[in-house]
Amino acid sequence: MSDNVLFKVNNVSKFFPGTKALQGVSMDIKKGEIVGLVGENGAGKSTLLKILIGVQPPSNGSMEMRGRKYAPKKPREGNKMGVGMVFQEQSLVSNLTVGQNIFFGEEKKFLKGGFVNWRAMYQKASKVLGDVGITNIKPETKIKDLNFARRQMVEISKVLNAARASSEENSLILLDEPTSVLSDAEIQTLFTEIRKLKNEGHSIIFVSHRLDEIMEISDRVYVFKDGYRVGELERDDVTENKLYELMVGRSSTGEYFKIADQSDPQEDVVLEVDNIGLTGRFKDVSFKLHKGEILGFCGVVGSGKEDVCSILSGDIAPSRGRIKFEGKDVKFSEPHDALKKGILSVPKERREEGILGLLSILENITIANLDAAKSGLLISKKKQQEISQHWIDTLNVKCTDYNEEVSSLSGGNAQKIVFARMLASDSKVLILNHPTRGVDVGAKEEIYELIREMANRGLSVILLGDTLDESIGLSNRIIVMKDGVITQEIDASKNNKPEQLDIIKHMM
Amino acid sequence: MSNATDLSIAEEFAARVKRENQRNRVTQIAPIIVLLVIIGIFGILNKDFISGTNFITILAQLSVPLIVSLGVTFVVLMGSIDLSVDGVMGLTAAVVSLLVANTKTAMDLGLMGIVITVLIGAAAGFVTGFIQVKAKIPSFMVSFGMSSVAAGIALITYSGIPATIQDSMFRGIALNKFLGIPILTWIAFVVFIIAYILQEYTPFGRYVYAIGDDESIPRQAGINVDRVKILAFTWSGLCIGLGGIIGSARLGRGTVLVGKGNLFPVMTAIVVGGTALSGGKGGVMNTLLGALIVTVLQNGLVLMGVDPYFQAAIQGIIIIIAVSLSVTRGRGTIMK
Amino acid sequence: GQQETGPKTVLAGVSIRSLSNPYYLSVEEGAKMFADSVDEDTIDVQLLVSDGSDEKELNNIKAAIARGGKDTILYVDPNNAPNAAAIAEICEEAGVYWMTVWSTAEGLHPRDYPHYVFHMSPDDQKSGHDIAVAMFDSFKTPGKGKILAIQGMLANSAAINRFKGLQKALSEYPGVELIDDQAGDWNPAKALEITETWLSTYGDIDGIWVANDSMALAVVEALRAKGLNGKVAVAGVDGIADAITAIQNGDMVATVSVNPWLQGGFGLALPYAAYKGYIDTTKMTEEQMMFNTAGLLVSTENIDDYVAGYIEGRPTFDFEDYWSIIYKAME
Amino acid sequence: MIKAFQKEGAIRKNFMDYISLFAIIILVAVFTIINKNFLSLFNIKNLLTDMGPLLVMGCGVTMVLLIGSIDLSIGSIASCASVIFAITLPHWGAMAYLWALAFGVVAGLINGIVYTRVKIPSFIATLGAMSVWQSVAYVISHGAPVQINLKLWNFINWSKIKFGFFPLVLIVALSIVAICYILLNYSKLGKYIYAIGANERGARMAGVRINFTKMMVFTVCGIGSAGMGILLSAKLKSGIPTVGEPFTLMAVAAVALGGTALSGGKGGVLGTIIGVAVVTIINNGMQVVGVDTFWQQVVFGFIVILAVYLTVDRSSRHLSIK
Ligand SMILES: Nc1ncnc2c1ncn2[C@@H]1O[C@H](COP(=O)(O)OP(=O)(O)OP(=O)(O)O)[C@@H](O)[C@H]1O
Ligand SMILES: Nc1ncnc2c1ncn2[C@@H]1O[C@H](COP(=O)(O)OP(=O)(O)OP(=O)(O)O)[C@@H](O)[C@H]1O
Ligand SMILES: [Mg+2]
Ligand SMILES: [Mg+2]
Repeated sequence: MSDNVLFKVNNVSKFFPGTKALQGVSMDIKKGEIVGLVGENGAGKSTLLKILIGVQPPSNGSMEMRGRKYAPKKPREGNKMGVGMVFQEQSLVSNLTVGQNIFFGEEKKFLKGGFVNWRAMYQKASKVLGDVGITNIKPETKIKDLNFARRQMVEISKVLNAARASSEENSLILLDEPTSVLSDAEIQTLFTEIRKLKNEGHSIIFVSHRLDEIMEISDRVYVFKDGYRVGELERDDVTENKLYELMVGRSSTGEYFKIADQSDPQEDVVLEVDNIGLTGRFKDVSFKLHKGEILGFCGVVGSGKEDVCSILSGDIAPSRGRIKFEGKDVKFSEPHDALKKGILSVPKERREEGILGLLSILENITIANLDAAKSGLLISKKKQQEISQHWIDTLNVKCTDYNEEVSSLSGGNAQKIVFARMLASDSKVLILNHPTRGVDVGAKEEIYELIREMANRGLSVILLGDTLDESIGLSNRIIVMKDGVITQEIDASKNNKPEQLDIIKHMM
Repeated sequence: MSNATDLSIAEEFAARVKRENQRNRVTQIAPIIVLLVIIGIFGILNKDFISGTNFITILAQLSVPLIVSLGVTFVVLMGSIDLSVDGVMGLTAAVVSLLVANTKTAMDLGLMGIVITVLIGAAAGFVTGFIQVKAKIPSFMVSFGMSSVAAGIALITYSGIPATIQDSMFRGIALNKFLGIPILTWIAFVVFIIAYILQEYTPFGRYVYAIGDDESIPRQAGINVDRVKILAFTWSGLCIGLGGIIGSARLGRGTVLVGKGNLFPVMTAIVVGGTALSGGKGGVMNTLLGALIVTVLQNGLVLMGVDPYFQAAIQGIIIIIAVSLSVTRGRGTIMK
Repeated sequence: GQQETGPKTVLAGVSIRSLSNPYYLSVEEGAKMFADSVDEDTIDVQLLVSDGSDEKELNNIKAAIARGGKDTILYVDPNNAPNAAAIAEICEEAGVYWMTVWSTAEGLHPRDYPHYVFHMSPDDQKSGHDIAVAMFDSFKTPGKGKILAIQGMLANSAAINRFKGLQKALSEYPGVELIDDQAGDWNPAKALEITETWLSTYGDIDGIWVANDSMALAVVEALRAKGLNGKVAVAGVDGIADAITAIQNGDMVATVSVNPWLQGGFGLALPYAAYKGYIDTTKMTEEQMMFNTAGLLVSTENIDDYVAGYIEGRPTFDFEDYWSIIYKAME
Repeated sequence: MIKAFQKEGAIRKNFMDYISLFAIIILVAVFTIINKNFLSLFNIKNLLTDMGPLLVMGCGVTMVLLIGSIDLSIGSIASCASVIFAITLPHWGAMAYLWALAFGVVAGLINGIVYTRVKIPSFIATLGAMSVWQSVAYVISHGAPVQINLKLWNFINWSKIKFGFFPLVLIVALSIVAICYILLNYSKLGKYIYAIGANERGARMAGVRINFTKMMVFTVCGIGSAGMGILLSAKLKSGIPTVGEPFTLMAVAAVALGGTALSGGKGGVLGTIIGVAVVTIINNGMQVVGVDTFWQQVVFGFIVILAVYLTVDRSSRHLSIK
């Protein structure tokens, strides 16, 4: 049996000032096995993987790789011993090319007479990309010219290549939420690759908040909660409900999207969009958003829904068309103008656009509505604290207190902070761009409940769902876009929920 | 929806991409355009500006700022800054004058003296980089301190009365020509080629760009970021040192004043060429153009006898115009 | 005056602009010559360098007074003339005897401040004028030719006055034409570049007037690169050693030696005398309080005498006889 | 003041503040041991007075650094303001203060406009402005220092008033620090400043007024620089077209010494008091203990590096040190 074990984690703990991120975790990874890792935001998944690859050492405990002691001091050492990792946050150098990124840190292999032979490197890179089924990305392209999904594919092929190259023997590949920015088609490609690796005898640890993915791909699932390993399920035992119960500590209420609570929108039109367009991105987009309505936008990457979002949030100006807010024409030159009217968004890219990482939770939550924290002319720290505490409690944010820097929160908890900011802003129209990306199921449920509650209170929501399910479950109405134009408007009222296929056929 | 609309969005997209590419191309060549426009204007206003003699003069004047800014470029590419230019140039100018044949000391090390002094420059850069990395102090502050320390040491080495250089080989760097071009210009070209190779054909060059883009990524990838940083500062110090040496060869005296007032022209050359201070963008090619712009501008203003009161203002405005043409401002670009 | 209570350590602050011009080191040398000549007290010479900043000069002086207390005397070369007014206030308040060289604030007079002992100045305008004249006379056709000029730092008193001297000389010599002038900021490297550029366009100039010797030497180097040294006349001010050598070699034609040793030595001798109570500053005559010191024009004519007296040997002074310098200066 | 420090602890760790103060204590102790006169009443007065101008300039610079930008025109704005003050004083009397400050507003605003509208890095926008204002200072002063006539000294004599050993100049400077402190910590503008410094893109998406805030920040910095020019004029009794030049890098260095991150988002004006104090103490102390002039620059450089080692804020692991 022990012959079959590739990697062992013995009683590993990790303590940060004020946080016990991991407590006495042990696991075995067998050769040629895909292990799923699930847990709430901040449960310690990323922390564990970072210890495995060597970004940080464990506070206690030990690890073994192929029966030998394994204690990498840096990721390079981990790589050499046959461990590779795709990080949760992007880790490609955006001003270098795809090829240079794939062999980043490995340039020595291409040295010829002291100089790097770029041509050889790009040829090799082409092959590496081809191996993973990527043929439409040129290795000479700079990363910054690729969209996020493509970057992710490059990243994955890079790690797969590194792991394969490291040794003839079986290696271990760590994937921290690799699918959160991928489209369904890309996810399927990825899964095919993962299975191929498995068949070659490599092992994979796979982290995701999408339980269906976990169930689809994993041979075994470890469940984490508050730094403890609270469960281990074999493939055949895994059900969504079991996972949920272990992760959250209570059983799912079943009614995931709270459809029962969905109310019908009111008559009043809050936002009226008349024939707006953005040159080269989309055109002829018109719709009305009613008070209390949740309006979903669906479409594949490049369909233009993101750009509609950017225009409504004031980030870019439309090249044509008009926007009316509460009956009056409005023009936004920056998101601040939109916020003044009462429109605010939860942006898609958390690290780049969402959090103010250097600042405390308190500042992050109150920044969009400082007037609410004023007492007289000045901003009152006390009020800021009250507001923050309220949202920390409401959204169940895992943190030491409101003075903690947001950059030290786990991915999902940081997302909750962005959400809290939006909720605290007293806006009338909320633009939710992938609001639950990287958020664990428990928190998702809370967020769904909040969205419902807000809609019922008369707020209007524009939703770009993280999944199609989410869009269907939450929206009153769905607009489908394809190649820059609206292809269909679909009713999604309480008793009239469309099937996924009904939407997909207008997307493709 | 009709096929026509689909097509037109696609067409629009293509047109847009084309326009953006055009604009990008313009920003990329903006420094060249600016340079040509400046040359054109000076050429029209003063017939002596475009002449063989002045061409040689500009090449000679270009050398020191070019060499120094080629060094500092690597530091800027990492998003750091090197303010030690004035001090370290002063130091090497003073030291080299005492090591080659001179009126103050009995030394006569010739070429060896130059090599030692170049190493002193590199050592100063090394120390700056080392302290920045190990003590985790912003390079702005370390190099600010280093400039002061180096200038102080320079004064101490010659105790205030500068040496006059008597080594004719050393003076030859400034006084002699090879193929009609001053030797110091050849040196600058060699440094340029080395810098270009460093940037384009070595892992070091890639790491410098990566650090400028986002330091945490190469760190995570297991690159020894600290070592790369120290190396970049060492290279910077080496070039600054060489600049000081050539400055003193030109002047024939080893005074700390050789370094004075070089920092801002050097930084201007780097930035006007299109290298971003935030790091990760630009490079030695840009710096070559930037150094040319700065040198030509300075040369032309003096040549035309522009009132010294106004020279600064004219330079300032041209710098702003030049950079405003060469800066890329994509959606969501952040200007610091 | 001060009561004598046995030997003390007296702090002699010498406030100057920079260490990068050797002229100032000769001033310090003169100050030390004076310090060595005093037996009653120990005199501790401290250089205060302003690096061209009026504010730093003021702060340095205050710090020096904090160090030496009432036992401080000061030699002040004001970074800019008006700064003397601010220094006057501070020294008066602190009860510290001081003096100024080169420039003093307009309307400021030693008579109005008991502790402001005196002001002496080589006449900058005269220096600028004299080297110009010496240069003009050295031309192939004396008094006829084209010249260029490199000024000091813009806005700096000495630079302004020396340039005024040049303009005066030009008005006396209508045959000489000033083609262009630029600011060299007292920086030799800058002077070098300016000259190089000039040489691309002005082929047939006869002379370059330069506001100080450090820059003049750089101008010589720029000429040397074109083989023009010795052919184009160069003149500067300060009389630093290398400039003297350049005159000997024929690379330069003139400089003005302002006798920095005398400045530094006597500059301190009088404030010290006042501090000791040997003189009563309120009873000094107008000439004793404010006078010009004669600069010594060094040119090819008198270079050998100068070398013998000032370079190979150092001048000697009798610092006890402080009045003599004044009357010598009046000559 | 200590209390105020603790309040800022939300942003900076308390511990760090004490470490910064520690740097001052070490410096003072060393200088005093070498020469007890360092702590004489006279010299304490010197230290406190000398801090004033740099502190006023430092306040504006702090804000600029907090948004992650830089202003290199501060020195020449100060020079220009100093000349404007000295030139207008004879004609306008006390109004001269307003003219000089108004110039600061205009100069700062222009920086802000060029920076945000032309969309070029602040380093360049202000580098250009530095040259332009330097020229303007030369031109309006006709290239010579403008002395303030003795008869007009009554307009500037307030700068010599002291309450005991506490100079009025410093009180003015500290009031400005206090205003900036309130602005930074208890106003929208201040919150926006920190947000922009922490993550400009994120701040924009959160509805922070980016361009307006930047413009205000540069305007404040312009006012502070002009204020410094005026204080220098009052101190030196003249308007000097080069007076601000040495302060360009010095002010940035002093603010950074005070723990404000050059990359923005971290720090504050209270730290700037410490930074300015450190710089002032080093410069003054070296003279008071009589460090050999040839060694002064060396010693200065060393102490600056040492002091910044003690004061720099490394509390955030996400603050990359560039
Ligand atoms: N360097 C650090 N310093 C302090 N606390 C940290 C650090 N890294 C992680 N933490 C904390 O450790 C806990 C576990 O974080 P981790 O990133 O492992 O969560 P996760 O399971 O990956 O969550 P998510 O699904 O949201 O990504 C969190 O409370 C986080 O705030
Ligand atoms: N034709 C195109 N070629 C390249 N990039 C494009 C194209 N169209 C859009 N993009 C870029 O791709 C990114 C995503 O586009 P879009 O707004 O359609 O995403 P999306 O459909 O919301 O993606 P997701 O499925 O992740 O939600 C944007 O940054 C956009 O600028
Ligand atoms: Mg995670
Ligand atoms: Mg008197």
